[in-house]
Amino acid sequence: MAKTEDSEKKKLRTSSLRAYTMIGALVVIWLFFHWQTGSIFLTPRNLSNLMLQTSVTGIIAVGMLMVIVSGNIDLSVGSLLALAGGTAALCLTVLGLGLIPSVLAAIAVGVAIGFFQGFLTAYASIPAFIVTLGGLLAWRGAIKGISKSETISVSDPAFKAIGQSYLAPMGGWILAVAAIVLILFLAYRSVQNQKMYGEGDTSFGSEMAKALLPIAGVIAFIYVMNAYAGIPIPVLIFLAVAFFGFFITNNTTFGRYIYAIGGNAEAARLSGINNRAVVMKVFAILGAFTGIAAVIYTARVAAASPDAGTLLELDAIAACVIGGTSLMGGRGTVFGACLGALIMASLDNGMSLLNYADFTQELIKGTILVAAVGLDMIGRK
Amino acid sequence: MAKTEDSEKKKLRTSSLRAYTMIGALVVIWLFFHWQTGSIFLTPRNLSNLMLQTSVTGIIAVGMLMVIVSGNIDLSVGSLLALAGGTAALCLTVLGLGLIPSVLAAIAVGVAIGFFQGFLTAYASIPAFIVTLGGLLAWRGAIKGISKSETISVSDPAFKAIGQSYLAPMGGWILAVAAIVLILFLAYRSVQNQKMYGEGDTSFGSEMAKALLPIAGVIAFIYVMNAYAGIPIPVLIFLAVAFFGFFITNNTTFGRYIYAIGGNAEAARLSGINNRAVVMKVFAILGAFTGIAAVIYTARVAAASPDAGTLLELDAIAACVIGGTSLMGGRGTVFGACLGALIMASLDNGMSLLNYADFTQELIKGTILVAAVGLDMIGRK
Amino acid sequence: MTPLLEMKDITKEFPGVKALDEVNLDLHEGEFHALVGENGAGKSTLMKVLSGVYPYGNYKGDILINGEIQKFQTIREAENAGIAIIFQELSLVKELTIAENIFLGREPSNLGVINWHKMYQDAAKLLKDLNLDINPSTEVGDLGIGQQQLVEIAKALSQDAKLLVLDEPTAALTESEVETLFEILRKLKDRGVGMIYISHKLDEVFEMSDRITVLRDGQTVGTHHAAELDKDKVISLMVGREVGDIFPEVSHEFGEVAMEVRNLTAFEPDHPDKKLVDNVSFKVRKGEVLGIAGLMGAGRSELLATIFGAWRGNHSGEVYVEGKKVDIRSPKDAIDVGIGFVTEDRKRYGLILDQTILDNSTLAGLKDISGRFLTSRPKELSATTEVMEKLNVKAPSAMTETGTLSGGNQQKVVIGKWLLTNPKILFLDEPTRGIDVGAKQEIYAEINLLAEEGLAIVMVSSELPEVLGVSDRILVLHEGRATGEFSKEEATPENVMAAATG
Amino acid sequence: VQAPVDGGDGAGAGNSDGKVKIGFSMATLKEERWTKDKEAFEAHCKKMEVECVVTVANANAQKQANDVDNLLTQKVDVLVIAPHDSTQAASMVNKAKAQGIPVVSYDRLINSDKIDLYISHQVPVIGRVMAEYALKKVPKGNYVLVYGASTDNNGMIMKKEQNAVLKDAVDRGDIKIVADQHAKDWKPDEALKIVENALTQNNDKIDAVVASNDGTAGGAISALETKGLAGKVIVTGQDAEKAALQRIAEGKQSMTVYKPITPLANGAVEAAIKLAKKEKLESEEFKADGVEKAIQAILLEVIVVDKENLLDTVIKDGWATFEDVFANVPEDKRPKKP
Ligand SMILES: Nc1ncnc2c1ncn2[C@@H]1O[C@H](COP(=O)(O)OP(=O)(O)OP(=O)(O)O)[C@@H](O)[C@H]1O
Ligand SMILES: Nc1ncnc2c1ncn2[C@@H]1O[C@H](COP(=O)(O)OP(=O)(O)OP(=O)(O)O)[C@@H](O)[C@H]1O
Ligand SMILES: [Mg+2]
Ligand SMILES: [Mg+2]
Repeated sequence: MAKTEDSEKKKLRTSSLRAYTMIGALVVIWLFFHWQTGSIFLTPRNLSNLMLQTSVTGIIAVGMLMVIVSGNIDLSVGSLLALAGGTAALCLTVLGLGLIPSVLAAIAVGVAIGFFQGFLTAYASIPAFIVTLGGLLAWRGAIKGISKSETISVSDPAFKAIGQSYLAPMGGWILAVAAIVLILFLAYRSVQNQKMYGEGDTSFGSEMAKALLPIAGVIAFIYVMNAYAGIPIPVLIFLAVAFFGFFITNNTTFGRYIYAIGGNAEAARLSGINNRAVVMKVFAILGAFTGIAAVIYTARVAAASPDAGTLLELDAIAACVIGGTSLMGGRGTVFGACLGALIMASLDNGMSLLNYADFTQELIKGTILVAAVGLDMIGRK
Repeated sequence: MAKTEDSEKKKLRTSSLRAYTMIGALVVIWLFFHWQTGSIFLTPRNLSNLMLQTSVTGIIAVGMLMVIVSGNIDLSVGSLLALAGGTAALCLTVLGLGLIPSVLAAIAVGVAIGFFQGFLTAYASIPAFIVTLGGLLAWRGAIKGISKSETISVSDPAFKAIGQSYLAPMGGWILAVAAIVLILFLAYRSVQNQKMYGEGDTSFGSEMAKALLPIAGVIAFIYVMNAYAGIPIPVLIFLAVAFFGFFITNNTTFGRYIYAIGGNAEAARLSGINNRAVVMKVFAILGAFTGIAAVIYTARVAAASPDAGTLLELDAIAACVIGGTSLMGGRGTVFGACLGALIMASLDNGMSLLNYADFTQELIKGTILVAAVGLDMIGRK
Repeated sequence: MTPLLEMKDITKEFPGVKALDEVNLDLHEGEFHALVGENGAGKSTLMKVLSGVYPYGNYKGDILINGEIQKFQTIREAENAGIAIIFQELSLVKELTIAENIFLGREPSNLGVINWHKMYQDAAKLLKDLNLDINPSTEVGDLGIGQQQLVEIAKALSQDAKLLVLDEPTAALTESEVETLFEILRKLKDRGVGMIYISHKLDEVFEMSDRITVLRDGQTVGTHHAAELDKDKVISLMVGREVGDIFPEVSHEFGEVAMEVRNLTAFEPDHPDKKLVDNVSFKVRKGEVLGIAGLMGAGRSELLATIFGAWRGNHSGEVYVEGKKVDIRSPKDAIDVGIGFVTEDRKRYGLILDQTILDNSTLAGLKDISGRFLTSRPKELSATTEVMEKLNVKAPSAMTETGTLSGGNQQKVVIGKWLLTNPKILFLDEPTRGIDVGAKQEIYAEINLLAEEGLAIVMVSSELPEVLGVSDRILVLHEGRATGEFSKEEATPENVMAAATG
Repeated sequence: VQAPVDGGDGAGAGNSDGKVKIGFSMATLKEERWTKDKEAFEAHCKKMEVECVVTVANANAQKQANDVDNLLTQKVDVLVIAPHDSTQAASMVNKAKAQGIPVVSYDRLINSDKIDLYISHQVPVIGRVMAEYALKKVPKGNYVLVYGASTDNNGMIMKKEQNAVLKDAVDRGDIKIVADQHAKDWKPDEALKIVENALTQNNDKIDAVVASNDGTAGGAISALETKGLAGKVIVTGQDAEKAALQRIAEGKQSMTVYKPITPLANGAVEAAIKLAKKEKLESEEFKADGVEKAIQAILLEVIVVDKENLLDTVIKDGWATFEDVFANVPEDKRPKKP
């Protein structure tokens, strides 16, 4: 099966092309800022900040990716974030509930609204754009009404820790070991599988060699994070969400159905897929992620303000598109979406370090956004 | 050809179905507000205001419709409006140019940026979403930079008149006569054409009878507007833009190409259509309309502020979608887009008259948006 | 013995159309049952009723499997009852790989986690059975239409169904592929699988069938043992009248050279060094029908697309129209010099499915029909009705959406679109794919008529009898190179096939 | 043609029922204080037995113009405008005046000499006191300025004033402005990122953060907290939001600018009634930049609130309760409840 192996690689190559260009763009952006900021940008401390500043958008981008791949869109995430964050804060302060119930309440709000919007989209056939545009207005109105437009400050230290604390370096290394074991196990299982299904010519060694790059990545990441203060908890949550999203989209039947529905809804239906149920669940997943992001957001600023998260939907969608997601549905990767979120956060962080005037920041961000995707299009030709 | 005639009517019927549901929704909304506001809503004065409040979004919605039908989207209109409005104000105040050059400058900015964004979308194949998301950031940054984030006030009375004055009642009636003559002429030509191309069984009388409804509409409209102060100039411009858009989409080869490209870009290309040129021009048209809307916007408030038009893109897109435009491209009418804009403005106007709290307004607007389209979907099943 | 399947008095209406009117059909284990009829007779609709696309309650009548009444609400339920179907309209997800498409909805998985290795392995086996030498991890969007059809077949075969429905599975296949398919079907038959087979290729029908059911205008004309029938009888049952020789016997008067192509070479867009068309030259005269034969992937479509200015990859070569060198950079240029191009995949490249016949028909020639800037509904309508009558398009009116037409009628709309550009040279790429005999005959007659009117016609076809029957001259391509040119007299199935296989 | 002047029934003392009808066009309810404005305004209208109609424009000048049109349609007798955009609001004033309706500019100055009254805590003063407070506490050191939204005129006014106050010290080299950026839409998380990045940039050597309101101050303090710097760095604010007062009690935030809302709202209502009835006002002349002629104004004091005077200001006024303000301070560390 050498041939299969070969063109599997080729397939990997073309589909990863965009990811490579984007990694290239990221490296260029990073080096440029490092040079311009007088070697501050690439210090562990700033990288830690950068990851922290990526996490909220990143978490939502992962969920948004699935929604977009399924051929839909969600404009309500910003407002939903405010509502879910407000819910958590109210549970903690006014209702006096504990940490866990409050966090769960925020996620429950996200899931419930996700299901609701998904239901309207999938079963009532109202275009997602309209449903979630309505949501953008309504959930913002709801949180303003509930909170009387007041910012609710949160003082519970355990809750604030979700946004503001770090995993002790030791914990980081334990995680690293766990991740490496997982990578090796997957590589081993892949070899086993190939043996079992008769593709025996992949040697154990070559498969292990392929695992080296991710292992090096894990070690470098933990090393850098620990060089400052350990992995920030929001980043840890972001990584968990990204891993979950990656697993769902790549290794589950549910994930395949998302792509199939986005690619050709009729064909998916004719293959016996229950399109509506899948779409509804995808919205619910995004809702859950938004709830998680809301908790982090609220914990980070130690307050839930009713205007939290405005324009977040555009950031999340942009992250997906920069990462190669097609707005027509059917195409896109979690890795790309995360990369897109990181690129956007890098621009914000770098320009803020350089203390650029805000109009310059907007001009540059707009230009780079277009240029990055533009270069990528040229590269693909 | 009685048969063709028949099913032409049928086809017309199904395609107008959405328009009818939406007109129904509009009537319900109007009656409800009239009842709730203690008979203020349907007074000539408020209807005049309502039309005035529809005009800016309406003008942009007409251009947005074409962009969406061609399978694209434009998120930058809000920022572009601020930039074009700022340009006009600067031309008037700082550069001391006259009225006409300033207005033309605003439109020129719109057209130039429209061409530019259209070029990037069509020729560099960068998704319109990204190009115009970049624009959303960049043009806002540009006007902030140019104006140093300050609001530029305009005192030129002629310029302000564009946004604030009314056509004398006599002018309204002259227009009405012109419109009626046009309608009758079209009806006459339609009969002539049908005779010439061998479909002789449509009588002159029946064709004229069909013209009665629009004629009645024209008279009622002018009557109501004149009962207050005459047609507001912005409304006049909006009507002209809508008519232009209607004509383009229905009666020109260019319009047909827009629908063809949105319906099946590959088939359109193979039919000899220069997709790229058409798409670029469509963006330029939207740019021109945005320039016009910017002039009106600036003239109405007699000042250009750098935060003018935020979220306008969502309003314009929502107007199109409420009016039955498919975001996948290929489907939508100018009439529907205008109706959508009117529905949204009616909600804002009515709830503002009712003195609803802002969060209630958002909740209700969101709900009605979804409900209106939802009912329509059920109606179509 | 109870039959495997009985469909009793099936009636199905669409708004304004009674697609099926008390149709009956039965099928036994191990039987190969052909379903034939004109375009729009209701064959596909009947099979959609069977497979749960139109759920129970949406049609009248009963479906019995092994004597038990079935009430399918979803496609999945029909699948569970052992029914697998290959839809006429390709229903694959272009963004997914071959393997993903084959197993879509039925992935080998454990608690929702996919076993990729097993999936690709099984897919590779299925493709091997079909003699298809492509990697299962290729994206379906990268495949030609023929290969896509084979994937669709693999998808149905993978279900191990006891009842297999094949709705025009061979429309885009070459003869050797059809042979492979039939080998497999014979094996299935031996295993007791019942098959319903829809095709417009009557030779195939007779090669395989035990019984044949003929539909006309939504009604069952009759079910007969294949042995009781012959081709002419089937045709007259389908069409309701006697149909003579389907290929017109005319010899054309040739005029001067309408188009000459010299040294045309075209490269694949993604692999700038791979030649899809390799140094091809030919001439076609006014009033002449030039057939282009070859196997799938021979580069015939690319040849036409390149001349027409529609090829995205690199290319070189010269094109002369009426003796003058022309520089064609886009389809628009091609249309301007008088070339029309009836493309092969009508859904992808030919039609805007949610627009009307009128909108589609006038699209390419819009500026000639109605004027440079303004459109004129009446002019367009008269042009469209004229061409609809000429090609005998069966549709309620010119305002019918093309998406609701039967395949054959859709094809005619595409041809009509190009006739309305008043071309001097007309390219036809697989012009009769999926079209019934009656309509085929009409299209052949039309080709003939156009040639007599002085058009130069270049026709690509994978159906050998068609190329031999219609062409005045035949050019054969093999892997992008011209490997033979035969006049009508010289051409035999044997020497054309020999040239096509290199 | 201009809009008709059908002011006859609008101006003067009241509608058919003789009750004065006040229209109050607000720009936003986004910050907590504006909710208080609205409540106080409505409460006082009720007390004075006048009708009032309040609209909120969601920080959108176009919507505010529409709101004013709609208020005029409802035939209010007097218009109170808290403008989103001071310059754009001038056209609203023109429109109202053309119909004979008097206009009060509420809290934020409308750049028009046609207004009948300007009642306000002055925005420029607010900007100034923040910077002065910081300068007093930290005469030498590294400053971070977190401005409000660059699209918000008031944010821009405060920015100008803050820089004017700090200019000398900057020129002398006593203080160094290490970062000055706008928090987009006044969002706390934007402020958080700005301060995070500034800390990184300067290796935690930051002595003062001049934040233009309490929301952004909160964001800034979150950033300081993770570095254990909350309380060590001077942080200013504005609005005396509950959360900010709590932070002041805890010692994390240094000050906030308290603008007593009740006098403002009450004063506006009473002045509006007088204007509607064409009675004389007690006000002073005021000349502002950007307005040609002097206008009538009632200017209210703003109060700097810090840990020292919490009890004597906000709590004494009943703006916030003792329990709320000291909620996060352990019982034994609280001052005595008055
Ligand atoms: N979704 C639909 N809506 C309306 N009419 C339809 C629809 N699907 C099919 N029809 C009509 O039903 C009739 C039968 O169509 P069907 O597709 O079953 O024909 P067919 O026998 O398969 O033809 P072909 O050989 O061209 O595939 C046709 O008149 C067709 O126009
Ligand atoms: N869009 C595409 N992307 C990549 N490869 C393609 C594409 N279209 C066609 N090909 C490849 O180009 C080659 C020739 O195409 P094609 O099959 O259309 O040739 P053909 O001679 O016209 O055959 P036929 O018309 O019978 O299918 C094939 O190998 C096919 O897989
Ligand atoms: Mg069929
Ligand atoms: Mg081909």
